[in-house]
Amino acid sequence: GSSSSSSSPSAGGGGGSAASATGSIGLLLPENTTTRYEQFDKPYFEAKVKALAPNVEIKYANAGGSAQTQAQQATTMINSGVKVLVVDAQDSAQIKSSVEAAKAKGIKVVAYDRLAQGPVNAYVSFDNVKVGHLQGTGLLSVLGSKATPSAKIVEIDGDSADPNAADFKSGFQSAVKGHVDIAYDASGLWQPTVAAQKATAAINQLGASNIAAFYSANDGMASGIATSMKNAGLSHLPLTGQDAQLDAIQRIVAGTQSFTIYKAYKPEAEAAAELAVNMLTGAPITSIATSTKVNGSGNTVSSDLLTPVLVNTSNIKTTVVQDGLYTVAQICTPDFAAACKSAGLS
Amino acid sequence: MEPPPGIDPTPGAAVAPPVDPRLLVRQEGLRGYLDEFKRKVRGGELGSLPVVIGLIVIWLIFSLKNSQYFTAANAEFIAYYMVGLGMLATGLVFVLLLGEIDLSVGSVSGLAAAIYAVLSVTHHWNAWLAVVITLLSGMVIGGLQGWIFAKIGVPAFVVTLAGFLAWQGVMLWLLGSTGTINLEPKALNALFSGNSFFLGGQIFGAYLLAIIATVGFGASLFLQQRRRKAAGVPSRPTGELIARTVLLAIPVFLVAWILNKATGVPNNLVIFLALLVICDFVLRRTTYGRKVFSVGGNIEASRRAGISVPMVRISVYAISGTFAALGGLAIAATTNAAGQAGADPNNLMMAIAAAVIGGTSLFGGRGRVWSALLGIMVIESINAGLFMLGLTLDIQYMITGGVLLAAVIVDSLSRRTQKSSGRA
Amino acid sequence: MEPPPGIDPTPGAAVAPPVDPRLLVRQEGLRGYLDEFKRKVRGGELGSLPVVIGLIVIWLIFSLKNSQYFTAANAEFIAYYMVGLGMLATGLVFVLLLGEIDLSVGSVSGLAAAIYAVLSVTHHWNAWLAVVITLLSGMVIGGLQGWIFAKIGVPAFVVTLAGFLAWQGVMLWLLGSTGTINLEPKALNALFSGNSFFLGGQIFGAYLLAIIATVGFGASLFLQQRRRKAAGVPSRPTGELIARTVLLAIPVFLVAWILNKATGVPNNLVIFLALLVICDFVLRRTTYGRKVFSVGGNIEASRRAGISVPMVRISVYAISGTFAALGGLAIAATTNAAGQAGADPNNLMMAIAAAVIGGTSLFGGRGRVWSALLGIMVIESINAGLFMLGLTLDIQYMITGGVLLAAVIVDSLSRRTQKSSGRA
Amino acid sequence: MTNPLAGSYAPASADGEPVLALRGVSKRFGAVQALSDVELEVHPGEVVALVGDNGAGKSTVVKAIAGVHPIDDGQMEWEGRAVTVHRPQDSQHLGIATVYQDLALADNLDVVANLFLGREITTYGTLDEVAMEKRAQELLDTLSIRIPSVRIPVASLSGGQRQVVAIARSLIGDPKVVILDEPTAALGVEQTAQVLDLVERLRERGLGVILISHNMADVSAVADTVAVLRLGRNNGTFPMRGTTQETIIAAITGATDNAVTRRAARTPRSEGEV
Amino acid sequence: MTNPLAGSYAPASADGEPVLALRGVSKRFGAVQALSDVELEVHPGEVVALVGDNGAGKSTVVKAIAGVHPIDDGQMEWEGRAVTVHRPQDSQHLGIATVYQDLALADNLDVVANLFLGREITTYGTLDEVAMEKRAQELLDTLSIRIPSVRIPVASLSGGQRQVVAIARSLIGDPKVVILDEPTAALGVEQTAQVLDLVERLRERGLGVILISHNMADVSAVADTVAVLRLGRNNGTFPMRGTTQETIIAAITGATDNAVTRRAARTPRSEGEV
Ligand SMILES: Nc1ncnc2c1ncn2[C@@H]1O[C@H](COP(=O)(O)OP(=O)(O)OP(=O)(O)O)[C@@H](O)[C@H]1O
Ligand SMILES: Nc1ncnc2c1ncn2[C@@H]1O[C@H](COP(=O)(O)OP(=O)(O)OP(=O)(O)O)[C@@H](O)[C@H]1O
Ligand SMILES: [Mg+2]
Ligand SMILES: [Mg+2]
Repeated sequence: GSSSSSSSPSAGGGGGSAASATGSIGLLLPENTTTRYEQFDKPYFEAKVKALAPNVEIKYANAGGSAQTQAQQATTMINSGVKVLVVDAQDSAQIKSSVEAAKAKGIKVVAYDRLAQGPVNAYVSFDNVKVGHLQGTGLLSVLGSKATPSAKIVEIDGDSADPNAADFKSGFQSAVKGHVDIAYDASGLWQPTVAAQKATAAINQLGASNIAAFYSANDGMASGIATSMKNAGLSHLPLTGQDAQLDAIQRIVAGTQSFTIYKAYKPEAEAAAELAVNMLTGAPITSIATSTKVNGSGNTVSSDLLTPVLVNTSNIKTTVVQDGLYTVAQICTPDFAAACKSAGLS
Repeated sequence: MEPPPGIDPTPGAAVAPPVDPRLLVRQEGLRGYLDEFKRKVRGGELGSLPVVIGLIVIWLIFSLKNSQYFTAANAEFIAYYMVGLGMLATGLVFVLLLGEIDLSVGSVSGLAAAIYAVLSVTHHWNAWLAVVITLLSGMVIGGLQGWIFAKIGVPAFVVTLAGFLAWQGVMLWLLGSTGTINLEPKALNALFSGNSFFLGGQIFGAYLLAIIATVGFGASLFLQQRRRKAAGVPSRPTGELIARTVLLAIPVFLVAWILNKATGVPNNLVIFLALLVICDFVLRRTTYGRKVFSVGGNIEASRRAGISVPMVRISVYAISGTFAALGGLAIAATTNAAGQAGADPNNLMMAIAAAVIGGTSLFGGRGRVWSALLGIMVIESINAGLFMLGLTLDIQYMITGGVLLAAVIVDSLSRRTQKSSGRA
Repeated sequence: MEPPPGIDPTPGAAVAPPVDPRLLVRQEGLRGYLDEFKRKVRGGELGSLPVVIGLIVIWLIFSLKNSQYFTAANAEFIAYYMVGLGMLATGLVFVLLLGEIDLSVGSVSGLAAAIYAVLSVTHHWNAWLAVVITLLSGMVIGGLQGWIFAKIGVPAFVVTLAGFLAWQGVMLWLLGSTGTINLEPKALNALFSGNSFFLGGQIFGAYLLAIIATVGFGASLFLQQRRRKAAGVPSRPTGELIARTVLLAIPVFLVAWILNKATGVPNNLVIFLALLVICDFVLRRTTYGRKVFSVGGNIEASRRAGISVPMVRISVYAISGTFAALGGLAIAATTNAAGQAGADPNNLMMAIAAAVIGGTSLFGGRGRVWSALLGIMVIESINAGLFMLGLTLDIQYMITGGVLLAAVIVDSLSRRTQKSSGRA
Repeated sequence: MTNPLAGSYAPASADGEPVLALRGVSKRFGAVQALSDVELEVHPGEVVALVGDNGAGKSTVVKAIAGVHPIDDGQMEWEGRAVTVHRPQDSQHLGIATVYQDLALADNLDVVANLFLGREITTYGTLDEVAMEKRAQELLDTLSIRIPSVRIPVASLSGGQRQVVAIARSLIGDPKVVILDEPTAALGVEQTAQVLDLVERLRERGLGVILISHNMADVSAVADTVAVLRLGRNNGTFPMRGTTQETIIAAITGATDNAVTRRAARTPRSEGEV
Repeated sequence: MTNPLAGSYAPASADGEPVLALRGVSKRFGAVQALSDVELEVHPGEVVALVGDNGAGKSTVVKAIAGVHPIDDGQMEWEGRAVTVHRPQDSQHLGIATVYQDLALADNLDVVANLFLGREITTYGTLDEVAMEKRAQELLDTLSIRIPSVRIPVASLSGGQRQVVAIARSLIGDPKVVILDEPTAALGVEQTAQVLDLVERLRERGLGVILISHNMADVSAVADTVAVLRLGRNNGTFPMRGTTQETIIAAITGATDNAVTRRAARTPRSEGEV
């Protein structure tokens, strides 16, 4: 009965090969204001599942930034009989009751990107503290000999209401503390306009000639900070970023941003897909989820923690271009053509 | 029941004919009803008709799209999840009747959940005490906003917009570093939780509720008729009363039957309906309700009639705040947690939409609390269908937005028609 | 200038004394001014006084806190960054004069930046053409919202709340996969960018602007006085005219001097000021402006006076949309990029706050475009100080929120006083 | 409800074609039939008084002519041609100036701005405040009204002062027909006399005037023709000359025995003494 | 601007203490001194007519008594005691019922709800709609007004119908003083007669009545005393009996030569003929 998608429990019966597995997997993603979820995570996940188990049905829902909606979507999926639930929680604590409800019905749960609370079976993500740390070490290496304890750094963090922002900040500071002087530290609210104004205010406050480098928690804010640096004639100073946005790659090519941190969506989505298919078929997951993490409700979860990559002029081609995130044509618009050439992109 | 003393201006003067010959009186029988119905539709007095039709259309469409839609389990889903937002919408109906708006309900509901969580979980207070404190906080918050509006004169729109931002801030601060707090199934939270049903879900329970509703409604109609006849003022014919009672009984027993097929009547729905009955009574049959309508109609007239406009305003905002807090507890019970996402701005939008879809005017002085129930049923029916279909978010937004827009346009157009035919 | 034909009702009838003896006339000289000033303050007609005082207090406080605050570089900072939001606020002044609100300006500004970026960068259109298309889009969007409000009758609050959500969605869809788009310093974007100054920042430039402003203002005052004297209607004494001109000249030349000490007058400020002068003229000296005020005062009266109320409403929302688009371009120029964060809801709040702080009433029919300038100066002065101090967010919110609240309360109280003394 | 007292139509100035005429006009508000088959004619140089009980439909007639409430049925004729009037602009363009019973003035604007609203005097496209202020002062002076200042917002005027501003408004522009809906209701004795003088001057200049009033003394002082409405229907049109007040009152109330006659019989003092 | 014609004060029913008195009341609106040192007395069973030109301050006096606009200076006395009235409630609690010139009715409520607004009849705490409807119908019948239905929203009533509803409102409750600000301005002849009858019945029942009117015939028909305001100041108080209308009009306009007398001289027709 491999062709009938409506046939049920028998499919789960131990060790059947993935190619003939049936049943359904639910994918719950948190929001759609950032393009990544619907543009990368969802298609990569679906493609991988299709490749592994062509007869498995995927149910998808996006919570649009609301934890309540996500709870209702989880209920709908549990009611509709999914076998595995892959959840990128909008609120990693609030999802707990949904995770428990799933477990009560014998549904396995994979926490995706954010570590959900409750009896979760597996977890796939990047390590946020590591991201911050990588930004720090990256900045130190760009500064090179200028990285002295008196070198003044302007730090623009993310929105403090976002718990990830605190991870980035602590990772970054653990890397640079003692090596440089963080002379100005404020939240840019993930807003380029706010970040730009705060950078200008910092320049006015500290004096343009006294600043050695700028830290931006992500690429969005870096666009604003780069403009303020340009207005103050400081374009040559180091500037960090994160997310490997197209505009950031272009700035890196043009030399107005030093590097960005690339958290590849593809390996993350594919790891989650493999975990889900293995759970559906009853295959072991230990080959994928090699480490463990303890979540907020005290459950120990087998985890697959991926490593982020620092992208600068030297490896654009081998990272974002190779992964199909952007084409060279997209990056090298006429305005960046010259810079591209000298950076060896063509 | 004694009439007020007053001055009797009777002596002398011929009594004018009591009825104006220009008033187009209704014919007897069915034909008269149809004529009047046509006239009302043309005049824009649509009542709940568009919503009810809309609801049926929505159910039909989703049933065609998805075989799982027209099931008892899904009815249970709708009945359960609509309550939280429905409570926010109920509070908003009071505010809309004043012709004002309360943009803070979403934030207040989030804050209330946080207050309850902090008191009962973090500080281990008695759960019922925590509930009382939470509802009081909602009342005080609403009352404070009402006070700034009524006494200082800052437009309600601005006060509650500030509240929208500020209470969210207070909530974040309360939840502090821990972020979301998971709740324990105690007190009101247990009643609101997804597996608490009236009389433990016994079949008897649902029908008991249906009987109470039908008998209560019918009895009040006949009582009123008798009193009007006794006093010699115009009253409705008996046939109409029977028809009305039957028209209520049909959906009520249908719902009871369907919910019984699933797990029974959720307790949160029972509480919600009880509150609606109380609010309806307060608005239509007490002097307080009359004051709310009159302030919504003409502030200066109310003031000159000796009504304390500030008190009405403050109390209405306090009611709205209390319902927001109650709704916040109900919403928190659906996820068993109070978190930063509690103050979801969408909740505000949906609650306003529910009230307006249900037929309460944005222009003040016209509406009923039942519109909160009708409107939220529409919204939750759409949600349930969209969740099942697994559509992308933009399409979901488009559909929900489209329904909201349609509702508001119907409200506005019917008001315009009414105005041009002299009813508003 | 010919008087309308009309009917001359003159023949017969004794001419009543033209002035009412109960009108408390102002005494001559300084004493008269002081008396009138006291009366106005008591009557709540405060004008720009509270803002100006507030601005000075803010500057003093921050200067005490931070030695870098009272510098030419910081003045330049304020002058440059206030322009984008100031433009949003200018458009909002028109809407507020109607007694309505436009909640969509933040989203429209974000969308406009996205449209410009996609056209000029992604599709390589001519930059000026892209600017024109962008502004037209803003106009059409605003006009569309105005149309739904004016013609269908959906409350403006609801229409623009829907726009607030919808245009943000359109923006996300436009930016699509690439997310943020870097802009190139071309066309208007070059003029709006942070290193473009009037006459290239020459010292001469700033003083030229100051002279134009002072002479223009003084000349118009004297011209008016002459015309009124010639026609025999009451006019202001020459002393007052001189005093007013001097009162304008002092701050204008001071600002010119300070900005010259830094890098000159930012071009975006010059454009902003020019637009303010034009808008002020349109509102105060044309029939269109008169219509805006009259619709803001009494819709039915305007309609009966033959004014097409829908046209006024649609055009005002189109103006607001155009200014939102222009403001969006100005904001995008400060970061040289159009991104998903463009539709920041805070922009909306700040723009409303600016208009109200500057003295435009939320109740319609009262206000001037200059309030956008004054209000945004207050907000940006606070921002500059807070950013320098690098305070935590909650404190920033509290301070900004407190100033907004104070402004709104002053507006409401002064309106109340005015009402009770019969001025509103 | 035919009235035996209703006279047949006889225009006071029968110089041919009426400038404005209503033919069989009906208007319904929800469940109320406010006007049924109403006929009305106004000739140039004629003052037609439109009288009737409260709620008879007089203001509804005015609003129908002025385009505030479009009519359901029937026809409006202007100088012999059938016209449709949907909006206030339409009637203004024909040359009809209207003073409404429920005056509508923009409270936030000053007296000058209200007087010229929609018809501002401009020079080179900009408002000519000086010319408007001058003319406003002149207009108000001739109507004997004392207003603290023409630059005061209308919100701060008394009921009568507002009424006079509204009347003055109707004289700006160059109307051919002026409609006054209870113009003197809020006015003092002196102002009332001025308005009646004004109506006579309008007649002398050949304008058609429709005057609505409950005051029989005013009506008989200036009207040429009296049209009576009763419960939304015509109840007779009388030439003023040769018709007694009693006849008109009987047509208004629908009976010769009414509260007015009873009161008159009971209280002789109101005639005598003063 | 003292008036040589102003008579000295002589209450019509000099039976001791007035029920309501104003002593030296002043009120200022912005730059306008609307009232200066106004004195007014009403005795039980007395009808005081308050007359004056447009903008004289009559409505301001009413609103001051009713607590709509609190007074700046001076004193209000109620049955001999000084009282302060800040809000409409205060004056209602004293026993003052007021009909305002700018009527204020809640347009969305029906006639019954408006009549009883703020004084609803209740049984066991719930509204007794039946009793209210019955009483409303009775009240309106005695005032000779035809209203399509007492359950119709007030928005759809004519000017005069609204006026009558407002007058009927003042009769609910048990006032000791009734203030009527131009109650008959919008009324038809029959309704006016009924209202005048009503005023007389109120007097017979021992209530104090303040009647504001521009209509000298009405004033002379029912008033016992006439108080004249001119430009915000008292300009004489006259007993009705023995004072001619000319005297009063002269006090109102401030001169014997005014538009009224001129008009009277010019147009004999207004007296004769009809
Ligand atoms: N906007 C409206 N909506 C509904 N009914 C209305 C409306 N305007 C008037 N009516 C009804 O139409 C009838 C006629 O009203 P109208 O205002 O024309 O009377 P009127 O003759 O002007 O009376 P008055 O002398 O009192 O001003 C009334 O019965 C009133 O109830
Ligand atoms: N709310 C107000 N604000 C400012 N001025 C006012 C206000 N109300 C009245 N006034 C002024 O006070 C004066 C007296 O007004 P009031 O309404 O008392 O006159 P009135 O005697 O009732 O006149 P009318 O016979 O026209 O009704 C007028 O000059 C008017 O301009
Ligand atoms: Mg009328
Ligand atoms: Mg008055």
